[in-house]
Amino acid sequence: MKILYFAKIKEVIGKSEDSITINEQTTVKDIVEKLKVINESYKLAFQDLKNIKCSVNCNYIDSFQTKVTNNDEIAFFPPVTGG
Amino acid sequence: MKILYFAKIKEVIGKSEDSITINEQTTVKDIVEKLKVINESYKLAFQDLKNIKCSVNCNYIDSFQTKVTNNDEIAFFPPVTGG
Amino acid sequence: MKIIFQTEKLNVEEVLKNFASKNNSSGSVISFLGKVRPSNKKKKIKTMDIEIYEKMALYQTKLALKRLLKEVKIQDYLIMHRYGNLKPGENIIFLVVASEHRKEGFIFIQEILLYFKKKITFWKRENYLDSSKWLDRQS
Amino acid sequence: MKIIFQTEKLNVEEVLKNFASKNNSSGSVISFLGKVRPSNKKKKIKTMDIEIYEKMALYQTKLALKRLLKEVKIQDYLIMHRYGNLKPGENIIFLVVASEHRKEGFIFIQEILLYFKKKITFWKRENYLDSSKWLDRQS
Repeated sequence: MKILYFAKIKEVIGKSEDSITINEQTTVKDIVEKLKVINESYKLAFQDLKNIKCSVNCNYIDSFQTKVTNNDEIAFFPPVTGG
Repeated sequence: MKILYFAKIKEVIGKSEDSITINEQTTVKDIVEKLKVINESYKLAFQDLKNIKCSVNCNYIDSFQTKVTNNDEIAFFPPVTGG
Repeated sequence: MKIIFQTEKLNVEEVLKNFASKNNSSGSVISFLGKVRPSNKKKKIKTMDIEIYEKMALYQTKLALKRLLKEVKIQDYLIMHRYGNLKPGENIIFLVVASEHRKEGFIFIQEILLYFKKKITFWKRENYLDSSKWLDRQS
Repeated sequence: MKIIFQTEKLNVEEVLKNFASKNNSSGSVISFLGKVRPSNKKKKIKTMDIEIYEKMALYQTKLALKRLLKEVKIQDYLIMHRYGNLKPGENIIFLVVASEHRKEGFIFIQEILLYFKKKITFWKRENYLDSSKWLDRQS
């Protein structure tokens, strides 16, 4: 599964994407927990989840309990500030 | 006193302005009555006063009872349709 | 900060270009362009005559601006309105406003348009193929 | 009916000219231009970086349009948003809408702007003389 990071989250983590393999029926929350143990940067990037938006295949998700599969493209980013 | 006509009122009357002399303390209503007796065109132009706007020196008047003097510029016209 | 009423065609792109570069430090530049439509209630419009009471139009526009600028903070504006005989597709009115933030710009431009609908002394007559009609306020 | 996200400068006058002449039969053409401001809370802005998640930005813009066009009847639109490294005074976003009447145009353009503030995946970072800051939603 492809995981993308943008803006401040990308900066804190220090990279723009990861590729990981998950079991079926994993929640986004599980993925976040998995990422947070990689190193301190990930931990810092994901410490305040309520300020992080997440999309699955370009759709905003309502809850981090949303389930995803290996074919999905997930992105984590701060609230948008375009326009 | 200068009296100006615009748009449909100008068309019905057949001219764009008149110059008349009035006594002090005349109301706009009195002027209209005076104009209406000139001929049938004026009578027709002023028959439906509630659809006629009037300005005195470029200010809209609230009532045809407004008093005017010989130095004033009066204009009669339909509601505006610019923009 | 200009008000221009003219019979010559409104060359809006040139105007916008100069306006935007002059107001280089504004965060928001909003423009409204109103044009003669090709038809009205399915009647084909051949031309449109726009009449002006120029002295009063200028006076009322300045009055409107005076009131509005007390309430809305903007950085620059340009108000252009054409009169005379126009063809379908030609520009009638062009408004541009520069402001720090977009909110004030949208309020300003929509309020100015309301003044043109209600107070500022222009009148439109549509000329069809075999008749013509002065527009009513609601058009 | 175009959506353009690009790193090249937005040449809005040329675009507006072509758009207006293409939509010659529209009564109303409204444009919004958003630019990089010279400062924010008195801090001088040296440059602004705009980041995009392009696939999602395009997808969300189309989604927004699909919803909006069900409710608002317009004739044509153009949506341009720049990304990359910009200087103060440079154009960030340019929206144009052609409609028969102005009301629909104002609704359309303000709604699209709201989508850009809330849903469409662009992020701005302001670079000051000795620091830089990702903007928060409310800015």
